[in-house]
Amino acid sequence: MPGKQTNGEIRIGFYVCHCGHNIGQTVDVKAVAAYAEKLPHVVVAREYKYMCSDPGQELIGEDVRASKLNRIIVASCSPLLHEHTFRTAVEKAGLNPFFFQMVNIRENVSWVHTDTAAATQKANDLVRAAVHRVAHHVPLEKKHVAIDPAVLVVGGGIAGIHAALTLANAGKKVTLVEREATIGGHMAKFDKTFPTLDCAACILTPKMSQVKNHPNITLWTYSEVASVEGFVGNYTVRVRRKPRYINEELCVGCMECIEKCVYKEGKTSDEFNVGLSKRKPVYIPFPQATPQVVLIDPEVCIEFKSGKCKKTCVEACDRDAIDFKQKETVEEIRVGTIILATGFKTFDARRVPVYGYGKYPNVYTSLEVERLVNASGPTGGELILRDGRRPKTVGIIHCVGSRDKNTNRWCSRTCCMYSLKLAHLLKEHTDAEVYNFYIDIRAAGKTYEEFYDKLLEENIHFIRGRVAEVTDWAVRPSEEGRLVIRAEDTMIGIVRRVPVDMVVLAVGMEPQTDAGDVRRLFNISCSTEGFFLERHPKLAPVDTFTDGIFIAGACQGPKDIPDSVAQAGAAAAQALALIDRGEIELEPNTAYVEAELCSGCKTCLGLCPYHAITRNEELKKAEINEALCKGCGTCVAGCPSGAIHQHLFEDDMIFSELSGLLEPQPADCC
Amino acid sequence: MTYLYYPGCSLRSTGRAYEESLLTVFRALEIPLKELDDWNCCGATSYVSIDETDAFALAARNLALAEAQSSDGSVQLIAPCSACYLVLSKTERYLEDYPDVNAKINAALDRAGLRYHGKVDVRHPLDVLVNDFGLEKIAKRIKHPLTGLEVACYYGCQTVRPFATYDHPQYPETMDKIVKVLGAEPIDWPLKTRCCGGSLTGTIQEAGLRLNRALLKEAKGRDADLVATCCPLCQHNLECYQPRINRMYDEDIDIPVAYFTQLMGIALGCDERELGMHRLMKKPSLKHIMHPKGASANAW
Amino acid sequence: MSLPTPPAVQSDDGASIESMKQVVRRIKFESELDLEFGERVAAKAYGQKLLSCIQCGTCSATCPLSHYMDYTPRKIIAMTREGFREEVLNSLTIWLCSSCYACQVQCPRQIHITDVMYALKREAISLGFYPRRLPIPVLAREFFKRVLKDGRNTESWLLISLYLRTNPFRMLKEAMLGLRLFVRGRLTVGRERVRRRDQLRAILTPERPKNGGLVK
Amino acid sequence: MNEQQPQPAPSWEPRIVAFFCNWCTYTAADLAGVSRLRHAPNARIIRVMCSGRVDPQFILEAFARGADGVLLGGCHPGDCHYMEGNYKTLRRMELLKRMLAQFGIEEQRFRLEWISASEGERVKTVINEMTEQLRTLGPLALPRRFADWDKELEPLAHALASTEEAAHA
Repeated sequence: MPGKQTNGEIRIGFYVCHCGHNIGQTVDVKAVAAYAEKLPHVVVAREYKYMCSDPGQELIGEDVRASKLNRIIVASCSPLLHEHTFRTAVEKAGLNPFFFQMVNIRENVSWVHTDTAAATQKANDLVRAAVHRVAHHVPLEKKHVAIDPAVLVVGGGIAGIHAALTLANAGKKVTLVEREATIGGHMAKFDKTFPTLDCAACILTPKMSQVKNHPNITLWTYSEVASVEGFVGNYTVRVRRKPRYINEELCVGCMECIEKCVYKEGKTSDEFNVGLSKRKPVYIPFPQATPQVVLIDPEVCIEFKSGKCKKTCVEACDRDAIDFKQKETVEEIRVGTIILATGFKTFDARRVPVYGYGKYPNVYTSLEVERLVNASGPTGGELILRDGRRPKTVGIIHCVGSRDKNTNRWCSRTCCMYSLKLAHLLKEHTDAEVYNFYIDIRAAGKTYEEFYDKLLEENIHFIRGRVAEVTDWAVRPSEEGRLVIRAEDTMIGIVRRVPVDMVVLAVGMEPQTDAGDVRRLFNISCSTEGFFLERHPKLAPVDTFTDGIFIAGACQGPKDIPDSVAQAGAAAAQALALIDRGEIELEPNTAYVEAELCSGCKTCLGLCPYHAITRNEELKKAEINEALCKGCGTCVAGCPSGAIHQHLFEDDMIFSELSGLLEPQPADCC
Repeated sequence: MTYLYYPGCSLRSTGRAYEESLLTVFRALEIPLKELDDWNCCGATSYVSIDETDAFALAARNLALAEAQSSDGSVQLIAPCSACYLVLSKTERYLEDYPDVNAKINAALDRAGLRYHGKVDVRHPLDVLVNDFGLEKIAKRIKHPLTGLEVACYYGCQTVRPFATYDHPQYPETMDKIVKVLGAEPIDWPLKTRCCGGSLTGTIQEAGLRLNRALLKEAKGRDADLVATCCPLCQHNLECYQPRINRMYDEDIDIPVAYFTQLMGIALGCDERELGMHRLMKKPSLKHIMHPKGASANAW
Repeated sequence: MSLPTPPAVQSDDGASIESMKQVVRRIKFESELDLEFGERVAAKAYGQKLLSCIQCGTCSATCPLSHYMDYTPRKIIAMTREGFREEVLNSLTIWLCSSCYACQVQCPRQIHITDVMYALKREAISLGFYPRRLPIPVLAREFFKRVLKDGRNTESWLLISLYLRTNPFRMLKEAMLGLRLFVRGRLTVGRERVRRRDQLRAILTPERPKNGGLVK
Repeated sequence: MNEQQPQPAPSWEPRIVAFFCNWCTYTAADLAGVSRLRHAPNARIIRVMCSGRVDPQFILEAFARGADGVLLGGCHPGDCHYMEGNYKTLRRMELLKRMLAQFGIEEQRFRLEWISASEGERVKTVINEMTEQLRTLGPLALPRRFADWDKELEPLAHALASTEEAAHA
C-alpha cells in the first residue's frame, strides 16, 4: 500500500522533458539535467523527449525500483495540465503520489522567453526550488466525495435543451431553468437554418415538447438562479421563480384571455418579434411556446397600474388560472453537477452609428430579418419594409460588431453563413438584387462551402470590402430616396456607392449582458471577451475551473447550431461520467490544527468563508472540519500562533522553495 | 477657474471673425478667458510632414507655457481652431502614451529651460460651452432667439476626431445642441464631419473645390439657411470658394457660412461689429427671423 | 498644378475622368522590393498596428479623397507592408491625404493611418521623391521655414511664397479673392512673431538630418 | 521603446519572486505561455492555492534571501475562487506595505496585482514593468547588507568579548 514511506533518507529522481521542441528550443535541457544531478539528494537525473508519454512515465517506475527513489520531480509543462498524470505514474511506481513535485518550464519558461542562457538559468532556479521542497513532502491520503446524480441545466436554448434531454434519456433527474417565459432561445426566432435550409421551428419544437413531457425533467421557465452553494457533487441551488400571474398548473394555453383583454390592440413592443410587432399585457411569446402558458406583464396591465380594470381576462378564463396576487417564490434544489448554457446576445447595431441603425427605418438587424421572412412573423412572411415598401435591392453588411477593435475584436463565426442564408431567402421572397459586403467569407463547416457556391450561382453580388457608411446622401438621381452604401470593392480597387432599399446588418454575437454576474454566481471564469472560460481550449472545452460545472453553447464563445448541440452533448457526457463514477477525488490540500500550538484565539474563525472552523469550547482549541475545508489556506496564513497547517502547502515547503529559488548569488556575498 | 486661450495663427488673419465672436460671447457669458502669453504656432498638419519631433516640440512649448502660466491643478487650454485643437491634444496624448516621445520632447523643452508635466487639458470651445458652462445657462441669456433659422452644423474633421472625447467622431451633436438652444433648427445631414479638404483648396484645387461643392450642395439641398462652422479653415473654404465652384461646376450656390460663435453672439444680443459679422462675404439675413413681429431691430 | 489622370474612375459628385489606354507591363520581382520598409514605417507610426491590416478597405471607403488617389489608402498600406517603397513614395495618395482622420477612427484594426501617411510624407520629402512643383510639399516646407523664423505663421505671406515657388500665375487667379479678404481685414500684412524666439531655436532640432530617419 | 536603464553591475539582473494563486494568476501565467507572450525572465513563480495562503513572512523571507522584488498575484476582488481570500490578502498586505516602508524597502519592490485567468497579457506587462522598475532601483541585496552589518558589529563583539575577558580576569 503506498503511503507507508517515511521521511528517512531522501532519494530524488529528476526528469526533465524536451516536449518535442517546445522546451528544448529555448531551454538547454541537457544542461538542466546536468545541473540537477549535482544537487543534494538527487540520485537520478534524466532528460527525455516526452515525459508524459507511456515510456516517459515507465522511466520513473524503472528508476524507483532500480535506484530506490522516494521522491520524484518532473520539469515539464504546467502542473494544471499534467500533475495528475505524473502523480498517477508515481503511484504506479509504488510511491505515495504526493512524493512528487512538478516544475513548469514550458508555460513559465520556454514559451515566454527567448534568451537560452536566461531561460536555462531560470529553469535551474526552479528545479533547485523543487529539490529543496520535495524533501519536505509527506505521504497523504486522497480525499473522495460522493456525487449527487441530479443535474441543473441553466438556459433553455438549443444547447440547454439538448443537454437536458441527453441526461434525462440516460435516466438522470434534470432541472432546466430558463429566464424567459419559454424555452427555445434564439433558435426559436430563426426562420430557416443554414446550410440545409430546414425550418428552425420544425426541428426545434419537437425537442421543446419532449423537454416539457419528459418524466425526468423539471422545467422552470421565467426563473433565475439566485444562489449556488457547496462544491462538486453537492451543490445547493436556490431558484427564484418570477410570478407570471397565471397558475401554470391550470392554464391550458387556449389564449382566450389574450383575445378578451381590454386592450383591443397590442401596444407593447413584442420581445419575441424583436420589436417588429406589438403585444398585449397578457400574452404568450409565440404560439408554440413551451410551456404553453400565458403570462401578464405588470408594467402595462391596467389592473396592476390602477386596480380598476374590468378584468375581462378573468371572465374569459374558464379554468380560473389568472391570479393577480401571485408572488415570487424561491425553490431550493440539490444537484451534483451543473451545466451552464446561457447563450449569447446579439451586438447592438446602434454602437456603429455610421450604419444608420435606429436612424433610417429600412436598416434592419439580421435577427429582425429572421422574423420578417418567417411565416409566423409579424408580416406573415411577407417582406414589407418599415416604410411599407418592398425592397428591389438589398445590401447585407457583414461583420457588424465583429473583427473590429473598436467594438468586438473576435469573429462571430456564424454571420457569414447566416448572411448567405438570408441573402438566399431575401432573393427567394422578393427577387431583389442582393449585395453582400464582406471582409472574408468564412464557410468552414461541413457543406458550408457548397452553400456558398450555390449562392454564387444564384447571382448574389459579393463585394469584398467593409462598408464605411450608410447614408441618405444622394449624389445621383438614381440614389434619391434610397440608402447609399459606400465601400471599397477591394477586389477591383475602386470605391463604390451602391443604392439600396433595405440594409441588413449582420450583427455579431456577444456575451450576455449579465455574464459577469452569472460567472460570479457559479464561481467560474470568463475570457477577456466576457465569454465563459473553458478549462483547456482544446482538451477540456466544456469543463470549467470549478469541478462539476460545465459549459455548453454560445455562452462559451460564438457558435452555430451544430456546434452548440455537439458541445451540449459533450457537457452532458462529462456530467454523466462524474455521476456514474459516483464519487470524485479531491486534492488533499485541506488545513489542519496542531492542537498543542493553538491558543484558542478565534482569529481563524472569521477567516473561513465555508464555516469549516469551529472552536471546541471544552478544549478551548480550534477544530477544522475537513469535509467542509476547500484548501485555500487563508486561515493558515492568518493564524498568529502558527498552529494551522495545510497539506501540500506547508510553511516549510514554501520556505524551502524560497531558499532554493534564492540560493546566494555571487553578488549577494562579499 | 480661468480658461487659458490659445488663438493660433488663423484666428489672427483669415479667421479674425472667429476670435472676435468667441471673445465677445465668452465676455457675454462671463466666462473668464486669458490669452496664453507668447504662444507659438501649433505646427498644423504641415510641420509633421517635415519633422515629427520638431512638430511635437513646437506644440509642447505651448503646453509647457500653459502649465507655467496657470496656478490651477489641471490647466484648461481652449483651442478654437480645429488644427490647433488636434495638434495640441495629439501632442498631449502622445506625450502620455509613448515614453520615447515624452523623453525626446522633454529633452527638447529642457534646452529652452521649459518642462511639461502633463497637466494640460486641451479643450474645444464647443466642449467648454456645453459641458462646462451648460446649455441651460446659455438658454437663460438668449435675448433674440433665432426662431425659424435652419442651420447646417458643420464640424469638419479635426475638432471631433480622433482625440476629442466630448462627442462622437462621425455623428457629433454638440453644436446642434447649441444651435437648438439659440432657437434655430439644426438640419439632419450626413456630411457634418466630412472633410472640407483643408489646405487642398490652395494646393490641389480641383480636389479641394469638389469636396466643398458636395458639402454646400447637400446643405442647400436640405434647405439650410446657413452653414455654421467651428474652424477657420472650414469657414474660409466653404465661404470664399462659392463663386469659383459656381463657375467651374455650373452650380448656383449662395449660402452664408458663419461661425457658431457668431450665431451665439447674435442670439445673446451682442454687437454685430464685435462679432466680426462685417468680415463675412455674405451676411446671413436674419432680420425677419429675429424680429418676426416688427420689433425694433437695432442690431440689424 | 492640375489633377493627374487616374484610371477610369467616377467621383462621388459625378465627375468622370478619362481612362488611360496603354499596354503596361506589370510584374514585380521580389528583388526589387524593400522588404524591411513595412516594419520601418510601422515603427514610425506608433505601434506595429500597420502590420495587422486585414485589407478590408474601410479606409478607402471613408476617405473623402480616395477617388482622386492613384492607389487607395488600403493599397498604400498593403504596398508599404510588402515593401513597394518607390511606388508608395511616388504616389499622389500620400499628398492627397488631408489629415481628416476619418479612416483612422473607423479602422477595425485601429491602425494610425494618418500617422502612416505623415511618416511616408516625411520620407518622400527627405528623399525628394515628390513630383516637381507639387504644391503640397512646398507648402509644408514654406510653412516650416516661416514658423522656424517667427514662431507663428502669417497666412498671407505663406500663400505668396507658396505661389511664387509653384505657379506664379496662380497668384493672379487668387488676386481677386485676396482683395475681397483684404477689405474685410482677413488678410493681415503685419507679421506675427513670438517674443522668445531663442526658446524656439533651442527646442527645435539644431542640425537637421537630410532625411526623416526612415532610410539608413 | 523601453530604454534600458544603466545597470549597477554588468551581471546583475533583478530577481523577482512571484506568488501566484492557482485559479487566476497562475492560470493567467499559463495563458501567457500558451499565447507565447514573451517577457522578462526575471520572475520565479511559486504556486499557492489562494493569495490568502501567502503569509507576510513569506515575503519578508524572500527579501531576506535576496529577492529584489516580490510580486503577489490573486483573483480580482469579488472573483476569488474561495469567495473572499483575496480580501484577506489585501488587508494583510496593506499592513505589510507600511512595515516594508519602515524598513526602508522601496514600495515598488512589493507589488500586489489582481490578474484574472484570462489576463495573460497583464502577466507580461506587470512582470516587464516591475523588472524595469527594479532595474532603476538597483539591487536590494539584503543578504549582503546583513553580512556588512555583521562585519560592522564584529569589532564591537570583539570589544565586548575582551571586556568580558578582562572582567573575568
